[in-house]
Amino acid sequence: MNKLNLDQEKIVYGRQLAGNIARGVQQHIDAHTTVSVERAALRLLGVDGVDSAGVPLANVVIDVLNQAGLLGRGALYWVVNAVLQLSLTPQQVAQGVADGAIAIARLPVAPEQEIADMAGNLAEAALSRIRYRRREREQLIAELGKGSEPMIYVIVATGNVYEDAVQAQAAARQGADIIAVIRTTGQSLLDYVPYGPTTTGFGGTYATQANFRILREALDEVGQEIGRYIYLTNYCSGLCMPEIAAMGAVERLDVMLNDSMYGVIFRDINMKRTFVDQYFSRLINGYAGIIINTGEDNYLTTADAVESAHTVLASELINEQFAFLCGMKPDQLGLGHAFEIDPQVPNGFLYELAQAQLVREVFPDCPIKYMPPTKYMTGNIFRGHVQDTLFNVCSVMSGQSIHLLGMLTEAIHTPLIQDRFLSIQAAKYVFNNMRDLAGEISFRPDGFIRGRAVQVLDEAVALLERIDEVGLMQALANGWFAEIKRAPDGGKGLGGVIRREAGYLNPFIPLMLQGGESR
Amino acid sequence: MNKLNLDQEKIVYGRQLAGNIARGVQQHIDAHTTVSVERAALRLLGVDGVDSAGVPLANVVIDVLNQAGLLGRGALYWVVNAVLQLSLTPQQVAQGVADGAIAIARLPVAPEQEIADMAGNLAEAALSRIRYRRREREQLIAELGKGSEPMIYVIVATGNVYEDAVQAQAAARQGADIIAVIRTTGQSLLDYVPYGPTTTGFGGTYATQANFRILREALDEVGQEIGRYIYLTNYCSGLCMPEIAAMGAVERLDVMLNDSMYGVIFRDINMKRTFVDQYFSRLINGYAGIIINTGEDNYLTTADAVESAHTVLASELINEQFAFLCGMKPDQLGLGHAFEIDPQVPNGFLYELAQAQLVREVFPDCPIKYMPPTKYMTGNIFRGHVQDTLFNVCSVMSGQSIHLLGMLTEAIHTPLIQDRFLSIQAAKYVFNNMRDLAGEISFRPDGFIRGRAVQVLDEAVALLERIDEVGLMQALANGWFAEIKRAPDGGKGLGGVIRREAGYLNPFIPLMLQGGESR
Amino acid sequence: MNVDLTKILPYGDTLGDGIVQLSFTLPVALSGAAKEAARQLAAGMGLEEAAVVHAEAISDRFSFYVVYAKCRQGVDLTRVVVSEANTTVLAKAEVDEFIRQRLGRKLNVLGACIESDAHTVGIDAIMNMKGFNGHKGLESYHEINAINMGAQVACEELIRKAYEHQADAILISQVVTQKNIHVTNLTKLADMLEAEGLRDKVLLVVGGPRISHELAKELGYDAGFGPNTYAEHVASFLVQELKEKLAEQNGGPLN
Amino acid sequence: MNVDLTKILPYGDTLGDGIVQLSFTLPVALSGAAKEAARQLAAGMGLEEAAVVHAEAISDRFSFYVVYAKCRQGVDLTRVVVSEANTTVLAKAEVDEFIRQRLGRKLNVLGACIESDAHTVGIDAIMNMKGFNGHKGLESYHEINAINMGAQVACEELIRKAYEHQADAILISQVVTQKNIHVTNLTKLADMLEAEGLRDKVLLVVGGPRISHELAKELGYDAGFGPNTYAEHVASFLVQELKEKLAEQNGGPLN
Ligand code: B12
Ligand code: B12
Ligand SMILES: Cc1ncc(COP(=O)(O)O)c(C=O)c1O
Ligand SMILES: Cc1ncc(COP(=O)(O)O)c(C=O)c1O
Repeated sequence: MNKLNLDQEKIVYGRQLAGNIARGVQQHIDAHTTVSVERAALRLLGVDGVDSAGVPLANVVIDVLNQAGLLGRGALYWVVNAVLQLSLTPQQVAQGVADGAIAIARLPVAPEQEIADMAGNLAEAALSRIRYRRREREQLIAELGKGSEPMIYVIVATGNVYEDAVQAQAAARQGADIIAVIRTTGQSLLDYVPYGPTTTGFGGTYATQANFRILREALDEVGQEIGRYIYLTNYCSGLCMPEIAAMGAVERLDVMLNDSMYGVIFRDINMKRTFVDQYFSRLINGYAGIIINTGEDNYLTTADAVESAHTVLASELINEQFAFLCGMKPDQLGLGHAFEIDPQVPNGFLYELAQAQLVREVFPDCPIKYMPPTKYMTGNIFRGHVQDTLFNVCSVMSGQSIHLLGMLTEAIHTPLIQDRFLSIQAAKYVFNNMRDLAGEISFRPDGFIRGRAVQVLDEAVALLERIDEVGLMQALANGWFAEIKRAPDGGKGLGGVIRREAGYLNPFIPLMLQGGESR
Repeated sequence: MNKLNLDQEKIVYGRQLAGNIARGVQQHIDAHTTVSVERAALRLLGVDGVDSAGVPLANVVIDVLNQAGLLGRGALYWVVNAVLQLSLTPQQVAQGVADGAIAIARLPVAPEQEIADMAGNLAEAALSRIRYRRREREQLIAELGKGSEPMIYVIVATGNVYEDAVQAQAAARQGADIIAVIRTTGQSLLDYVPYGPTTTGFGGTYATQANFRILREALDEVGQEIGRYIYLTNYCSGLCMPEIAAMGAVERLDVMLNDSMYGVIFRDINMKRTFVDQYFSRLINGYAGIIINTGEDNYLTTADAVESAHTVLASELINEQFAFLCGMKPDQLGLGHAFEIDPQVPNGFLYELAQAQLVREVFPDCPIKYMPPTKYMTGNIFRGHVQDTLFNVCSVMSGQSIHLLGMLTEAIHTPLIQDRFLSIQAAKYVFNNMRDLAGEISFRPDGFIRGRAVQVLDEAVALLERIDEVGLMQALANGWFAEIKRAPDGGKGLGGVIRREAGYLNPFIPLMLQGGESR
Repeated sequence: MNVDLTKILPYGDTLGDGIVQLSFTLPVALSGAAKEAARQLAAGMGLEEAAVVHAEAISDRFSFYVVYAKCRQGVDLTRVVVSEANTTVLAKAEVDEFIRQRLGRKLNVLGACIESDAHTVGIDAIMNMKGFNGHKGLESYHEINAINMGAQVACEELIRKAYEHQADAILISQVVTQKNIHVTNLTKLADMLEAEGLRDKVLLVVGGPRISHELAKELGYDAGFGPNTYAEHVASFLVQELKEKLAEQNGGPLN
Repeated sequence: MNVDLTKILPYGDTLGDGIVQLSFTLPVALSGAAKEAARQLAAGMGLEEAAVVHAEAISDRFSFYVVYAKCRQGVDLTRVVVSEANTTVLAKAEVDEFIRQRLGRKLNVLGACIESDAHTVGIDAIMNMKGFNGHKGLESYHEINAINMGAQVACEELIRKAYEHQADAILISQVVTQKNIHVTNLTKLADMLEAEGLRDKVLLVVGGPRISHELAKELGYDAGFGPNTYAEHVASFLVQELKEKLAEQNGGPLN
């Protein structure tokens, strides 16, 4: 695995800088909560369903508390108090609030310790459910096995959960190892999570708990049939990151798109909001044994892949540190990486290979999320299939582990069943045909590939130095990632950020920091 | 170029064996002529056209001489005698023979030396025409340049020479460097060369002198337009190899499919015939500065590419020695090589790469004819395009020079214009994208690739030892190449082999052995 | 090769052969009957000599086909009418000159990806300084005041901004087209502008990889631009339309 | 997913969407009009919402198109009749047993690639000992006398051999199909056998990658076999036909 002979001290130094940067933001995180974090905590306690107007009960309760200015103590403080006062379940409390039967803010308040104890018990019970699902995954994998690396990751995106299930099963039968159910355009900006099975998405299907369940069942079924555990992926980003993490943990998703900054940069979500949300969502993902996928690949859709390669590496190091602060382990970090160099660039493949090898060596224990060409794909599906083939070649040559399949129709539509079929077939052919190529070749010590890798590492560390100086929020304001500028107080969702008060109650945080591994 | 660290002495030893083997056959060659050799000699003297029944005049004359049992002295002896006796040109003599006006066998015979002198003069004049075309090619290349390596070689095969010309020009404009006009099925077994422009081939177009000229003009025209000399290829094999060589030399073809054994193995042409024919045809091709393509790639359509890899190398070494005996230079030898491993074979690419690198190192000065997958192509054109892509990758990774493009529709039809377009586009993308990859990588000294190359070399040398023992004709009879057995006296065309008599006259042979380079 | 322009047919390797390639999936298991059904589907398209050259199981419920066939019904190219926004592409200087001369003030151009669409690369390519493929964007035009609102802009917000900046032109980008979401979004905006009485006061232009001028017109837009559009195309269209508008206002052609 | 078998439509990502992919070349330069012509060509096939998703110049005289469109005319799968040579595939032992029992002598089977065709891999796969993909060839059948004449066998020569060996069955391979050369060759052979009065005395079978049973029947052959045929398919067909023949000769079914 050590082909580039990188300066290990430089890597250590880069990590230190990234650690400083993340800890700088962590102060803000530790001082705040958000409506979505609080809704997620309720969901973890089992609050589910919608009111008569279709508003999720979690939203109803949090809106009531927020309007009353009570969220600074944490929603659990109030809800658990109601549980104690009324001898109801959290779900019954939420229902009561929605019905107008319970005036949650005006109930008598139990002694602090009593509330905390009860909250702790409820949280522990909730977490034991998540640990159960985690062990279930581990057992199924032990029993059935899973795909061999590079694991083949495909998307389904029909917009209809039932059609998605059909396609997901077909894909697994063809050889896919990981199925991502793409989310409808626009959901990330909704400040609530839609409810129930859905059939009307655009470019993807709504992420709802019912949809997660339907797809989990479909994949468990096909996994048994073909004797391979199939991973299920969804999107844990946008204004509801923490809630989606909660839903995913309970429904045994295996992979979540979950970045510390993607929503800020690509969805214009307020950064103060996202930083707090990403923390709680990653605590959950980490605890549930879910692999997260970060979003650096997206930077290269707006910035140039050759010029901005170092921004990807710098961001990966920051994302890693944020994840470590949530107790995540390296093997849960699918860091975003992409094959986005203009196909006209002479020796473009050498640049790609250098970058792919570089991330493998800087993050030897992380399953890089290795992303295909998208930006330079065109309506010429035949040429596109060739671009995807070189991507497949680069993956196997650099020993990647999570391999998102490119689709020949990338520039046209979300994948048709035959697009996915052809792409899986192509990838399997390449992987089998070149299986041990990586072990056969080495790179010229004074060659282009090594030189390029060293250059990108140097530039990334230099960028981290600059970010460390100004702080991450200012770096985002400067447009240092993806060439997109975001103001610290701009974007959507800032209203949902609440300063924690003394006595803020959220037992999930300390409990989850202990880790969800089998004890 | 030296990545495999091969045992150079073993290679030298293999060449010695191949030399012995070729010289063994050369005794037979030097003792015989064939109807086609004699017709070719006439054609070189300018005999052209057909009689009223459409039979080529060269055939008419040779048939007359052969029926009279006179060919043992060489056709030129009789025709030049007629030239002297009647003060006619060779063409006029032939015409007279066809008309019945000249009884060539019954003319008075001039003194031997006089005939030989006149024949020598006529031959020298004919060869000066060929040298002129050769210099013309050299000048055009000096002026316009030619494609960079790997040179992109595509076929046109509409069956209609005018349509071929349109497609050939379109291909050159897209980036093809070499255009091969595939020959109609069945022509190789005709014991005459059809005449005039033709529009009715099946799976290819008749090789005729007029067709050669039409295509040469079309390619010269487009070459001027795009500023790149475009090579023209045709098929110099079958029962009329020598004649086609003569036609190609005069019409300035640049590349000829021209193997010492292909006709024997794949067309069931008698081996005694083919060995003599290939000699004279290669003398011409060598003299005209034409690159020949040998046919070892075909072996892997009937035999298995993994098991029989060494037969390809052994045959290449033999083909090389036969070519040297005709005065050809290494840079004229496009030795046949193919990417024909079953795509299901794990690490198939490593086998292919080992073989591709092996031939580059055993024949460092030869422009290997690097052939795409054909046998394992299917009607799945998308998968086929991927197979071709790995082939393109292997080519650029092993530094090939003449690169026959694979077509995604290989298993379906001769190429449509869009097939060729897509394939050229794909190859150019891969070559540009991976341009300097070969220089960046080296192979593990104790790895699979090197081990496989050494094994193939060892097996090839062992096979050459066995062939050296039994002789090449017996080896063919044993089915040691392509798993096809051919008896020394079986197959088509044996009747056209004639033992040379004392005084056999063919001034072309000694003259051409002097070489056609600019003096 | 003499091509009959009144009856253009696909070309495989011989003029007039009509060869086309098709591929599709059938929602049934692979079988002899399914393969024959695939052939009949192609035949049902009026294609002749349809040959199913490949048939493969995708799963036990789907099968994939590759077909080659011959199309006999040509198209009369001499009668094809292409609907394109405008023909003369002006140089940047000409555009600026025109605005300076005739309008006497900067042209206010507002751009956005509306509603759920967050694909800004296209509108950025048209509007931002940097432009695309070496073609500078509208921001680089001296006489254009280009305001790019970016991604996922609600129609309401866009209209507010249009009032605020007295927009002369509104440029919309729509990239996501699944289930015709772009049609829904574009119709919504057109209706809202109409309702606000703004529609006649602005030039309304839409672009995106699946947008054609024809579609734009159908949806009530002044122009539509597809792939490979650059700022100069849009700018040229805007000033040429403006010219006509000004001419109408003055009751006759201006120059 | 409830598929209506009486109206099977192509499936893209939603049941009934009818999506098909097409590609073809037009023998004209790329232009807006040519692109529109490409769309109209697809529309002329009865396809709806035809979108030309890619248009590219091949040269100044040719242009290439990729189209996606929706097919609305389905096929009634329940009414599709497949023409296939025979259905029951017998084991080698059964075949041998039958010949031994009913014929009482070896079955003489002659095979060849006729006329200009030199592609022997297919006929070898059927006839030679080694077979194909692990399926042994006819040579390996104890009760079959398999004579493989190889490549480019003239019809005259084949007929001579048929007399010589008293062939019960003749197997022909035809791989090259350009300009329908296979039809020409196959017709020639059938006519010659007819003229010789041999046609009724032999079972005449043809195979190749583009051969269907339907085409074979049309050309007067007893059966046709396409891709993925193995020796057992042919052998089974031969003995089953033989059974019927013998039955006819004896005026009734034999067992
Ligand atoms: C980059 C990209 C993204 C980036 C966008 C980043 C950004 N800030 O723009 C990210 C990663 C965020 C993204 C996300 C998604 N994407 Co996206 N994305 C792409 C991608 C790879 C390239 C698009 C692009 O930038 N093209 C380059 C620009 C320059 O081209 P263009 O937009 O066509 O613009 C040109 C012309 O069309 C025209 N033009 C465009 N707009 C305008 C406007 C005017 C006024 C004028 C005059 C001209 C004009 O001029 C431009 C220059 O010539 C395409 C696939 C592809 N290769 O096309 C998918 C693609 C567009 N995305 C797709 C989808 C589905 C999504 C998601 C919905 C997926 C999901 N559920 O998560 C999300 C959600 C986004 C959302 N809410 O809209 C689909 C759309 C399918 C469809 N036909 O409906 C595509 C085709 C991929 C696919 N095959 O699935 N995406
Ligand atoms: C190998 C090969 C060759 C070899 C043949 C060696 C040999 N001894 O057979 C060589 C290199 C010599 C060759 C030459 C040519 N070839 Co070639 N060749 C091929 C290739 C790559 C593979 C064919 C093959 O072996 N398939 C494997 C066998 C097992 O499959 P099969 O034949 O389909 O057989 C199966 C079934 O069809 C069936 N079957 C076949 N025959 C029979 C008979 C009976 C009785 C039964 C029951 C079943 C049966 O059972 C078999 C097993 O399942 C194909 C492309 C491809 N990938 O298909 C081109 C191809 C067939 N060749 C082609 C051409 C044009 C030629 C040439 C004419 C080119 C030229 N002008 O030089 C020459 C001339 C040959 C000639 N005179 O016929 C074209 C035909 C185009 C067309 N549709 O008309 C093809 C498709 C390539 C292309 N795209 O251009 N070729
Ligand atoms: C980290 C991450 N989150 C989310 C998404 C999806 O976008 P959305 O938030 O609109 O669902 C992406 C893009 O593919 C991503 O990379
Ligand atoms: C050396 C050689 N000669 C000739 C041919 C073509 O065959 P034919 O002799 O039938 O033209 C080939 C096959 O492609 C070949 O490799």
